[in-house]
Amino acid sequence: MQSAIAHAHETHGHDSHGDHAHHHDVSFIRKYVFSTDHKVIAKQFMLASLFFLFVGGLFALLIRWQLAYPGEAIPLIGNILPDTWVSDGAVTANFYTQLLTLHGTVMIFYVIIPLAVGMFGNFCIPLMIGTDDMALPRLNMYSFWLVPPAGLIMLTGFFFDSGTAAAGWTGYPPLGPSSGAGQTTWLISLFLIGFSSIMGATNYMATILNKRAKGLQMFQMPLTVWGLFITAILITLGTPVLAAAISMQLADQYLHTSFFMPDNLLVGAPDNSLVTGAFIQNGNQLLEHKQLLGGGGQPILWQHLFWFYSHPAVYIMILPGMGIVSDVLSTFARKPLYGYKAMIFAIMGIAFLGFIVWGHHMFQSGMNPLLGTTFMLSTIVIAVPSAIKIFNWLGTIWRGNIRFTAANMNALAFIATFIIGGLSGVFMASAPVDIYIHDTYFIVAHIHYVLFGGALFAIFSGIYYWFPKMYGKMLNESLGRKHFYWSFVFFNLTFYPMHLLGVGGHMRRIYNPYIYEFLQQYQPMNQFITIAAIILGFSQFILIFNILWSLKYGKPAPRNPWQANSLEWAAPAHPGHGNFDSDIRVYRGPYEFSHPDRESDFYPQWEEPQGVESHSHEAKEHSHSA
Amino acid sequence: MSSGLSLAHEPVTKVPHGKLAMWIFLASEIMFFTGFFGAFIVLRNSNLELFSHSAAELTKGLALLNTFILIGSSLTMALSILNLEKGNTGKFKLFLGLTILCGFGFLIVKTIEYSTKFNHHIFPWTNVFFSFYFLMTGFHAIHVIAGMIPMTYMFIKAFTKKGYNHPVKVETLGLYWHFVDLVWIFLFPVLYLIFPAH
Amino acid sequence: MSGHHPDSKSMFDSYIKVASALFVLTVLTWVAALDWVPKSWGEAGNTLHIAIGLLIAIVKAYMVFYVFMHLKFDNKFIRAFVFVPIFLFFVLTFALNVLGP
Amino acid sequence: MSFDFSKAMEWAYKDMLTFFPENVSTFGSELDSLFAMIYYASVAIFFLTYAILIAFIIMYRHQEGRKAYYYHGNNLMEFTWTLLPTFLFAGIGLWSDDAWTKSKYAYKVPNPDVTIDVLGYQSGFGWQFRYPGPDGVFGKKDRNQISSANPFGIDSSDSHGKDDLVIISPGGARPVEVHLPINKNVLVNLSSNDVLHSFFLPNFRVKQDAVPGQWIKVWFNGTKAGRYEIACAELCGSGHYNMRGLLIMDSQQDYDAWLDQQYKIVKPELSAPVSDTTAIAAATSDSTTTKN
Repeated sequence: MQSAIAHAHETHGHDSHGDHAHHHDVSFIRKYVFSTDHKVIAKQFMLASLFFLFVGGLFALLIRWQLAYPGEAIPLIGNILPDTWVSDGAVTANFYTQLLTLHGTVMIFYVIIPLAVGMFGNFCIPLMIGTDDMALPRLNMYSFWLVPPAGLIMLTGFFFDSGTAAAGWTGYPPLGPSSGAGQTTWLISLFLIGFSSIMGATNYMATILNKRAKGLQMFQMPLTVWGLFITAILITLGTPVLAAAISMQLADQYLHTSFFMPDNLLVGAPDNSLVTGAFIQNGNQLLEHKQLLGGGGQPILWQHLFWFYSHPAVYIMILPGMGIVSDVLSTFARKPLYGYKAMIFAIMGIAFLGFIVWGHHMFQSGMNPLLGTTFMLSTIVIAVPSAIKIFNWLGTIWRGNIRFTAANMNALAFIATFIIGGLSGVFMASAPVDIYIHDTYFIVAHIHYVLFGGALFAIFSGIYYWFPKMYGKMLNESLGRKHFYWSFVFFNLTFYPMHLLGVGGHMRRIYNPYIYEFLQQYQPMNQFITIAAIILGFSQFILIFNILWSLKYGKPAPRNPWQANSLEWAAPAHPGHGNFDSDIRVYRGPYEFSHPDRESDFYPQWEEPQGVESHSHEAKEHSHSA
Repeated sequence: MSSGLSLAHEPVTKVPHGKLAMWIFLASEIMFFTGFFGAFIVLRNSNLELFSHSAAELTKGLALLNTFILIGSSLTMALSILNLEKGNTGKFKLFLGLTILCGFGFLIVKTIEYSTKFNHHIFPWTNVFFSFYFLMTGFHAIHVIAGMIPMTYMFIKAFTKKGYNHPVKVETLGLYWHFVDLVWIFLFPVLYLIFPAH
Repeated sequence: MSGHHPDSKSMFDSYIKVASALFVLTVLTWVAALDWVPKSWGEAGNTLHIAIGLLIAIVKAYMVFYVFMHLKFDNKFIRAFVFVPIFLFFVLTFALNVLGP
Repeated sequence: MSFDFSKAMEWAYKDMLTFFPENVSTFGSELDSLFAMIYYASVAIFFLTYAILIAFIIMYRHQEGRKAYYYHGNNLMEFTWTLLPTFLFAGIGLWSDDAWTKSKYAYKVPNPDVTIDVLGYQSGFGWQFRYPGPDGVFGKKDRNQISSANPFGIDSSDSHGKDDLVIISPGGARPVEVHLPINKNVLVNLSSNDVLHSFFLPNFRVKQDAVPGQWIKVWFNGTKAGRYEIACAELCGSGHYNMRGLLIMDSQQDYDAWLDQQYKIVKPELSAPVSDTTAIAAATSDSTTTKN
């Protein structure tokens, strides 16, 4: 697997220019499919991820339908789905666990990470640091082209007789390794997408460190770039641990090893003849021939390794969003970002702490309670940098001159939802409170407030903000606002009540909650959530329609439609290969809005200072002392 | 550059892109093996007896031989870079060839080691220790192979008319190769040696 | 092009020196792992074996990093790519080893 | 499909804290008040930040000719809003640590009044309980003797194990029913032989994963007689939703009477615990047909 890296070296340094020389007569395939242009790759990431967003959203709606109307046929599609998935048009218990597994996996690994990191990382980094392309363009291309096969492998599981992975997106052993071929495809797929992430992240870091435009200091980079830079560090250091854990689980499945299996486990023989669903029918007979495993392993070991990656992964998903929101807010409030350096240190703090708090996912897992105390304290500390960020965003719009574009509305929605998501996180950080709400819908509400309300609104904001630079066309603002209003309202109606369900004790990943007497009263509430979720799902078509409509009929975008300061707006309206049509030199930080000495309310990074040199110098000093 | 712009200037850090990316990738590789070593330590502590007498069954002599081979290959790799930087292509080819040879030697010894294990009915599923042994040495061997592929490419290229004159690329590959050696430096005592032979 | 390498003669010398040291240390690891600790030491003898084995490995790793991989000559910030993962290694193994109840 | 809008909207009029199921354990009230404390603090912070956010959005909305205030921030403010949350969260942390020690450190309950073993199991999806029997002592456990006939791995050579009372699911959709006395410290040794489960007693604020290969101690002290549900909170396969059990909290007398009665019923089988493997097979095959 290193050969990809090794080959990519060929593209570095001096001969990377070779590509540019003949970019006029490249074939269609080289230009749009196997392109090394970071902007094309960003669009490819966007396209792939929007497809997976659709798929993952569909899974979510099927799950919701089952929770609202258990046993009732799914409307429209219920009767055309194959028998392995549904019975009498209603989702089976086995298919339900597959759906919840794949919903989580697809949304995290194939939607949020590729959108936040793959798409914005690729599009924004070279443009915002004022360079022509990534440090290693060909490596960048490989990193995208691992995604489609990985995604296909992930989805093929559905067509196996035994179904796809059904051990939750966390794939906890022994359930994971003891299930069938679906788990294998799941593991392989994660391994590939993880490798793609590492290749991408390596490239981002090399690009940011090495290819900044003349005069651009690290502490003059926009927050988006900072967010992506720290994210790349998290990916490089976290993902390989997951890769190691995945290899071990694969070995447990196919080499019959027992890294995660204790002695005398009465669980399915690792020859894949057994899937969890088939257990019941074979009953006792199976129990007997199951004692095949070598033993000596520990199930909790997987959880440690998994969360050692997956907790930082939460920040992998949210940090780029935080960066995007900072830029969008500052631009549309026409005001410098409040506390630029404090924001960067907060991101660094979150990233560092992110590596030492993973145990808070495991308070009830049976690890040493003493370790629980340690992890609780470190987790609670992580709330501080998050609070700093919120206050700084509020400080940014304070005394601003706020323009309510669709991009800015989504950015404001990000703050609004992140406040709720952050506050609900404090409940779980407190280990004793977590005893009760762990594995309930409270957690589901929290993760969706952070990842849908947080990451996805930030991504929407970024799409509205950078679409003009991506395609050279403006998105339709009024459709954008409609999309925002529908999404925001129904997002809250979908996920806020889940907190209440959680407090009511409603477990997550439950096929039919109404088996339990104490949950029967919550069926009307589940129905309400489902209807809100369906509307939320369908609201996203406004975005899709807007993109398609604007590509054809949208107004041509000017070079700098938002009158923003950062370097990407110095590029032509629809930049080609090589990005810029003039040399870029950077004179100041990215947030010089409403400078008192200037007529216009923005002062681009690339604009040469005129008149008194000392003024801009002073401004720069000022921004640094913050 | 087509348009005469100077956007692609000297690397800011003065470290070439590929080499910088390789270091970042190696950081990531350290974390990959961290996962294995961490798991190894945990399961070792809960299965001390088992690990102790299982380790006694490994062939230490072959591992020692392999350690020498890898250290030697690291040296030849370093020397080949040094010679290419000096423009000494003949010696460059000699040392690169030796490095490849060492890689093959390592793999052959590894194969002998594995087949002895199989003959003694020791497989990855025999017990947790051997699971670790096969998985960790297996991944290490995959890394060796992955390093040898571009190395062979460079070696063959060096014999063409144009020759191969990219010292930075060889240096970058060298970083990787030394890292593979480094992993072995830890695998050797951890798997083979530090269990006293009771 | 990468940092301030000393001239190739002294590089050659240090390569040879390091490689010889690595060979010697490997033999030393081997010798240290022999059963020379009196049985009566019990657990302490075990720990001693592990400590010596790992210590030698760390010294070897240091030499490979600093000389073969040029950390000694290259831009200092590259050291972060080594030290940060090593720090995380300790975090992970520390936490993992207080696993069970 | 039916949808009663007014019923579905009931949540909107209710305070979050009213959703808790009734608490019937000693430490439960402390966990609940900790939740309430964080909740009130969160609500306060929520209203504060939202008030500021909305006020700023309205006050500083775009107006022609207005220029925003050129200001890069202020270190004193940064310092303040770093420190304030730190104190708040440190307070929560300290209080939490106390409650955590009390509820989770089972070894701090050295002399439990009742000790039982609990196993989650996947073939049929349910719970297995083991009481020490009339001699009040559990038989030794031996992992090597675990089999489907002897899920607890009771050591056949230990005489204490002969009278151990094992209660398994009665089969069909009926949940397993066990009794425990009120106002007694109950210690549960929790494990599993197949996959992870999580022993969840909503009314007792107890939740603990059952991990194969590990016996984890959980404790609680029920304060009110009644019939409470046992749930599984960790995905354990497609029948995960179906792991319902019933825990009946009795007075000591009723509990003793029940124990006696159970012992009489199960006694013929006690010499070889759960030797009737067909019972398990029947139980497991029945439970596939679940009521909705």
